[in-house]
Amino acid sequence: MSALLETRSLARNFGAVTAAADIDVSINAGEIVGVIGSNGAGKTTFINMVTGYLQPSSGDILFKGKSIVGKNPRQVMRAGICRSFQVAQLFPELTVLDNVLIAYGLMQHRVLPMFRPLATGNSIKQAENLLQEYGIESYLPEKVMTLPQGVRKLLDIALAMLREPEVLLLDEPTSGVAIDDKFDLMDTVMQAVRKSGAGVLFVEHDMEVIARYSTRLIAFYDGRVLADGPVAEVMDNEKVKELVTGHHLEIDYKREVAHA
Amino acid sequence: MKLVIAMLMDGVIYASWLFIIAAGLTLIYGVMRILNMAHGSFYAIGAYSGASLVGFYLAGGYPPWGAYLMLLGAAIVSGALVGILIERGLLRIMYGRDEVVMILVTYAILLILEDVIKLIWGVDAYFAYQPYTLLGRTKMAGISFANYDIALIFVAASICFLLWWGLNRTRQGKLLQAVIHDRDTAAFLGINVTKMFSITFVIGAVLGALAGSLTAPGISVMPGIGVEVIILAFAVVVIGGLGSVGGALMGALIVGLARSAAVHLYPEAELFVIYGVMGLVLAFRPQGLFAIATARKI
Amino acid sequence: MITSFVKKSTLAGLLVASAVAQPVLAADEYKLGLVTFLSGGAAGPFGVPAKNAADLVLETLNAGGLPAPYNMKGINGRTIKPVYVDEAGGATKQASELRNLVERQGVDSVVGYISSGDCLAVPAVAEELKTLTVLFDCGTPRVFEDSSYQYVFRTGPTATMDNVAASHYIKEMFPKLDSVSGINQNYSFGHESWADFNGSLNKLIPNVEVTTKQFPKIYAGQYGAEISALMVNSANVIHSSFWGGDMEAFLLQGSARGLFEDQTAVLTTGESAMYRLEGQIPEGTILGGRGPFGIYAPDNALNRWFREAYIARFETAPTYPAYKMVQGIFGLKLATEKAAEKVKGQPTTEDVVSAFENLVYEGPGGTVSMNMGNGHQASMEMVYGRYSHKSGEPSVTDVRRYPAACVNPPEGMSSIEWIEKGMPGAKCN
Amino acid sequence: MRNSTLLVLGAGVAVMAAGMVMPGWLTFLLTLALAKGLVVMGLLLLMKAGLVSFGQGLYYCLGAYCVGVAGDYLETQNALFLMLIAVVVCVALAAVIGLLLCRYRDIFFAMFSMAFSMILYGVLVKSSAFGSSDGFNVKPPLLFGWTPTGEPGPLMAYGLAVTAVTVVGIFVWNYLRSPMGYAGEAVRENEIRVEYLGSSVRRIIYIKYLLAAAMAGLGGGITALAAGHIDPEMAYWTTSGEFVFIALMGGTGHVAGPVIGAVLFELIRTYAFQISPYTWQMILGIALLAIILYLPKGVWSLVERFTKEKTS
Repeated sequence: MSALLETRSLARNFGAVTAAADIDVSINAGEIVGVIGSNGAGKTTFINMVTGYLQPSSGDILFKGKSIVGKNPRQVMRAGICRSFQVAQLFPELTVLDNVLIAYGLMQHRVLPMFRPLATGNSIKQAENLLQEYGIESYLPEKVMTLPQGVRKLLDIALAMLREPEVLLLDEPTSGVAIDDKFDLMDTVMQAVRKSGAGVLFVEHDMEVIARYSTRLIAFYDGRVLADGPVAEVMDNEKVKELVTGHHLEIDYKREVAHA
Repeated sequence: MKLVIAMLMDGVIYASWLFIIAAGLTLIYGVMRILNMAHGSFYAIGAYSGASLVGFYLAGGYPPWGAYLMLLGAAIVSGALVGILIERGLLRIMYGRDEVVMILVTYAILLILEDVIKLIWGVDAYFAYQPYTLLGRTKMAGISFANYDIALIFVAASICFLLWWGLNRTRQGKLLQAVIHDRDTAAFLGINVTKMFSITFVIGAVLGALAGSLTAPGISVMPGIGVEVIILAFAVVVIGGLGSVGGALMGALIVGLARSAAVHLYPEAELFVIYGVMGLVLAFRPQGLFAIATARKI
Repeated sequence: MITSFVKKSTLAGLLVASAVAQPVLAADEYKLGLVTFLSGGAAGPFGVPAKNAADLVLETLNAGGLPAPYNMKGINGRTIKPVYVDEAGGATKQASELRNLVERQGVDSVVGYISSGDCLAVPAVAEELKTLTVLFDCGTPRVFEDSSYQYVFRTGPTATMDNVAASHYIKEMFPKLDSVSGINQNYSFGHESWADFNGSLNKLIPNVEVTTKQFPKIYAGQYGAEISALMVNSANVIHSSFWGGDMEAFLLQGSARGLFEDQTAVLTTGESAMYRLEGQIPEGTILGGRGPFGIYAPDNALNRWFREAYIARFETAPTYPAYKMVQGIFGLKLATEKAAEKVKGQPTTEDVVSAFENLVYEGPGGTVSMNMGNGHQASMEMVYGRYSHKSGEPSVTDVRRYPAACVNPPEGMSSIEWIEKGMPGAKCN
Repeated sequence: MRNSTLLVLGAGVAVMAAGMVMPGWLTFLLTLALAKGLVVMGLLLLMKAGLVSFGQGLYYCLGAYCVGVAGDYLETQNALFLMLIAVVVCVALAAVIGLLLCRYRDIFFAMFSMAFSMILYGVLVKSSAFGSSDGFNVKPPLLFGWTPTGEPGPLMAYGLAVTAVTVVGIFVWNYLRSPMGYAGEAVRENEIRVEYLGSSVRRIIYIKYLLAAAMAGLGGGITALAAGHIDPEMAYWTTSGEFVFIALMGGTGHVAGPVIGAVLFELIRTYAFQISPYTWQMILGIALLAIILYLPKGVWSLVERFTKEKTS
């Protein structure tokens, strides 16, 4: 069976700098793949390439067996691959409600209507339901710029999930989130994801989070895939220990896996 | 040959003039992110104070070479005075507003200063042509050029060098570069950004006034001269890349040479050439030639 | 929503109410709207000299201190109260301001307009409001060639004669003329001036080569490249209709580079710089004054009075815009008083209009004949001379006077057509 | 929403009726102000998307010249027909220029749009057939040969302006509430998010640019018919700057902002002209500074403040 999303020898250079090289990764439906790697290892570059924000220098990206190289983010989105961002990409001067309404509005119409109002009884109800699902309905009238990081991240992911993607790429979902809130956030997200059955790839620095939620782990180093496999196996990989996680940072991941 | 020399000389002289005007504008934009329309007024104030001071001076029967010092002095005093007044009195309470709002603020200042100039100097023309004619002229390939204009090339080069040296070889300049690069981080690192703003604005205003006072000897100084140069200066800095002194130099050279080529080869195009060049540059380099990079992380 | 509208309309209502309130008029006052440039580049050379002249003449008129036939107090015995408006802002703005003058300020008539664009735009409004409007300075012949008006008069001659007379003058001064070049501002006045000059010169002296024609932007101030182009493409005569600061800057920059040492400039408005730049104008430069004004004005009682009074008050000699302003006010005064005499009382605007048509009168610049444009457009003689500073005082030599019939098209023919046909019917002596 | 539309219509009729009793100068001033208001409404759409055009004079002038030239060549004074031509031509030009401009943002968008309007200015100044910088006269408007007073006069143009502002106002009011309208704010706030929601930022900007051009062309057309004279000054950068000035003065928070801003601007300017012919620029400058300082969201925010106090 071919994978849902698959990259073949994907590479990207910025001038003389190689940001990614020879990346072969695949994601299947229902899988939750964690991605680790130090800063500059090529994780975000990878997500940017898959979603069409950056064009790869060489290599191929197959989604359901078809190449999606050369498509722009809009087309990739519509095909069924959505993403969240390391820094939540929202409309900061607008309220949470407006953010969601706009998201629905832009998503539902290819040609945006000019005469029909965006905010109707139905669309507001729809927005409220979405926010309820992510447990942030109390922030509805607030301006996004006043929200705590965690809520922004959740809203960002919620917007990514609007289109019910088949593949979801999460770029450091817990970065900037208070330590006490990270599991709550991840639980909420994973609940929504499992309901949809999407394949998930998530970049994360926090090993606890990785260990608790991922079903497979990929380690990036210097723009290449260092290791790819079951979580425990990758964590035990000597090279990963040396170059990515670092010996001194060893944690009791086995306990975390058990817990999950 | 005659034509080529004339074209080059005219282009470079015009470029020098443009650069002196544009340097202050681009410096202020780089540091403060204010596209200062009142720069035209600084130019006009410099021209008026230069012309009237030279008039006073020569009427007193002092040695004529001193008139050049008068031009310089008038520019520094009037530019610094107006610069401090406007920065302290008005801009300081406006910092942090949207860039477009700041353009309108400086437009309002321009409107006010235009009438203030009229109240101080009236509407009659002022002349200070003695410094212009005093230096004589030089013949190149059969065409005479005013030595004053040739001297302007060296003045522009000196200003360019001084700005480069000031920004790259002095402590204050390096701090200023830090502000240009990233205002927030610079403030976080303990650089007194407000003080930097004041210094920059005054330097910019003095440069604007200097452009005016150096131009005064060759023209008839009268109402409205400031408004005419703003758009020219804008075009130059946009072509060069907003906020870049090197860019302003390149922009001035491109506009100067293009304009002189048009005048000599196809005079009908004179009015379009500046906008044509601007359009062409922007079409291929949307941020101008030397844009200050602003990376966006997602 | 509803309350917002109530508030909004109350606010608007207040604004309207305060705007509608009109000042009370004194019965024996003649309110005269005066429109000239008070800001921008045309204020110094044109607007303010014209305003100064108006101030001087109106005060003297109100005191009854002028020689005959202008010795009646004010206009027809009514004290003149001037209302000044800045001409800046463009033609649409001026059309709007003319309405304000008439309907809000209640002026009896208007004298004004320097810019040709304004002179083309305001007549329609003047006609609609049935208000006597005297254009005093603008030059384009199109005003009465494109349309005809009842309430609009122009007491200043058109710019056509400046350039046709310049051709005549050059023909006389340069018997061996074989090339000309031109530098004119890139706007209507500049284009028309060059076209009239070049067109008429071609008819007078066939096969004159045009070495270069430059059209720099108006108010550009820097003419280095243009001067080089004029040097590279050297000609016997350089024609320029530059005015004000542009003309002065061109003179300064050109002289400093020796442009005028082997080429002679014809400056159609050069007279206005004679005193300001006396040391800087090259000997022999051909200067025009847009009519018999300034140094070219005839030696009559009105001119002597005007010159002396103007110099005494403003410490500088009056230039042509000042003369033309006086001429406009005089025409209006005379027509009004002539009409009053005819109807034996206060004349209506229509009475004044019919008295103004085809009026011939004397001003400080000599005879003004309203004999073009169905009696609404003045014609005058045109004068050229060459600058000389040999006596230590700025003066002109080789003065030639061209009668109005020599340098203006006959009634009913447009300037362009007239020049194209080789200036038929011109009566030069 | 239906109610408010009716209310706007009612206000339009009331303003139109007021034209019958107003002095002529005020009618004329309001006509020009409303025409400018139309241009600024278009600018408002762009400004909501974070784009400030310093070149709306391009379409303002083009619309006016379309009306003038078409009126002359086709020998018609039919206002509706001429205004339609103005709008169509402006949209057609915007369709070409917009393709290029929608790639630019911030000051570059402003300067590039200004460059285009200055090129039109240059072309017109060079065109002696159109009267060069002096421009030419335009015949007063008729409506299929009919005018309200029986003879052509300012009232007809006033009626056109009020109608146009009412219709366009209702459109813009609804537009700003539609997904397309909100998309503008979304673009201003975060283009990346808009793209990742599946919408094309360029297409959104492009459509707004076309709409703004149409409104500017309409405003220019009405100005030509009302003033009876057009010249290239309408494309000069100062005219475009004036529109931005009016937009900030009125406020971009509501569709009424541009109209109020334009009327206020014209009133301030004409009274400054009258009270102080020497220093009217200073008065204008001080008024602008005062508004930026004390009413950063424009004069409309005063109305909002009023109504909020009332309702709370």
